[in-house]
Amino acid sequence: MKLDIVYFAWVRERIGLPRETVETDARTVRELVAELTAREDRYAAAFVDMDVVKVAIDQELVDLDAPLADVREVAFFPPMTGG
Amino acid sequence: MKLDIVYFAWVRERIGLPRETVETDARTVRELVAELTAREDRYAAAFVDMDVVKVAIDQELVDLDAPLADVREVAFFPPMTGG
Amino acid sequence: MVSRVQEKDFDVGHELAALRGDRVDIGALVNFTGLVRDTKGDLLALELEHYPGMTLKALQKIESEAVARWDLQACLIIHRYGRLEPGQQIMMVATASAHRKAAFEAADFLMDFLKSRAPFWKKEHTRDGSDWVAAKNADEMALKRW
Amino acid sequence: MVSRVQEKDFDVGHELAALRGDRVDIGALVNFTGLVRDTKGDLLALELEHYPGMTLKALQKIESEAVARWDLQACLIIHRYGRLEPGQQIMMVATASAHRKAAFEAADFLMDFLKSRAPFWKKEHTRDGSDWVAAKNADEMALKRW
Repeated sequence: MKLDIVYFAWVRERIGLPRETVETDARTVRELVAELTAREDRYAAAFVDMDVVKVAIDQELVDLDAPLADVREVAFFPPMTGG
Repeated sequence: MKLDIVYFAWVRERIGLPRETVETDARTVRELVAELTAREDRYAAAFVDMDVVKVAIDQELVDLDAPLADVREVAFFPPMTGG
Repeated sequence: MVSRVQEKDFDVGHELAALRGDRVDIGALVNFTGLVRDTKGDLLALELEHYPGMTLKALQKIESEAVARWDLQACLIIHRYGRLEPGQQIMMVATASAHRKAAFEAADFLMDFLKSRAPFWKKEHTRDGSDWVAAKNADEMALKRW
Repeated sequence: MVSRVQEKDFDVGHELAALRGDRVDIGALVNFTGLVRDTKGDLLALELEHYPGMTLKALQKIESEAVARWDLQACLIIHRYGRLEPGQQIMMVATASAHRKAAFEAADFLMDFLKSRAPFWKKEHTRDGSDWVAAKNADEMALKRW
């Protein structure tokens, strides 16, 4: 399936782009992270410690085991620092 | 001695004036209240429940046993309701 | 010490801007504004009486206490007196600190002490008559938090 | 729901006046303004990035939660993004209630959730370089208060 992925803050900087569309068979966020990490070093650098990377699916925060079926957009970013 | 007394809110309304100078030998606020209460009904009406009347001496909150020596101004008023 | 008592209205935005000035050491600015509320739809006006000789002294004492307890860059109390109509501003406090927690706590503290220790009294004029607002026991109790 | 995200500055006084309108059922108005603070005297600018598709959704969720938990007459969040210099305004929240306690608590709650649940990230540009502001563990812990 095709999936839009967006990146923010230092996750975006490590991966080197703000947005991309990937072709993947990953069933969960965790599988997607593993797939990208295996693909290129810049993903491995961004995802080296998933304890400090947050994930949103279709603009809602989820955990790594969230399923990707029927998902349009996945976002990866550091803990928020607004306010 | 001569003492300036000021009254506020319903204490002022019951006594019927905002400020007066009295000649008194009272040594404490408590004695002053007793003296005024004995003098006229309007004081008795204002001081009927001293649990709900606050006292300030020279603009500082005090209790009924505060001494009146060297005092310039005594104030009587209800609990504050600002803010 | 910039606190003041006045009959005329105040402009919150203007006061906050003056408090900030061009300082760059303030991270958090908290403001509380108290307004005349018409609870039952029968309020004509609120009349605020104060004890002129004591009011500023009391406000400055409350301010000093807040400044001693929290790391504040600035702190301000403005309280009005006179006749106020529903919806109008009664008073404001503002606290500025490097950190959010200090600014929030100090503003809350200022309000608690202002309510029970500053010499202001409110009288309500309603369609059915006039009466002094009674002090709430909860307001006196609130002081024990600090 | 009147919360918004914007690059341009906002006028706190104007926002509070708009929130109040001519209502007479508001007794307490609390405002928090967050400012760019130059801690060490070396800050050139703060850069605020956000996730446009998610930001408003997140703010509205936080607002709904506050409105469900406290008796609020009105509530507002404004958050800026882009490049901000020391002393400039980053964001504000405002809460209006009949009572002081609700207004204070709801504003504090909004800030706690905004800090850890709204998709904003701060990057500091200093004379010595640039780095992302790290999230504080205390901010995440603060959510457990509610």
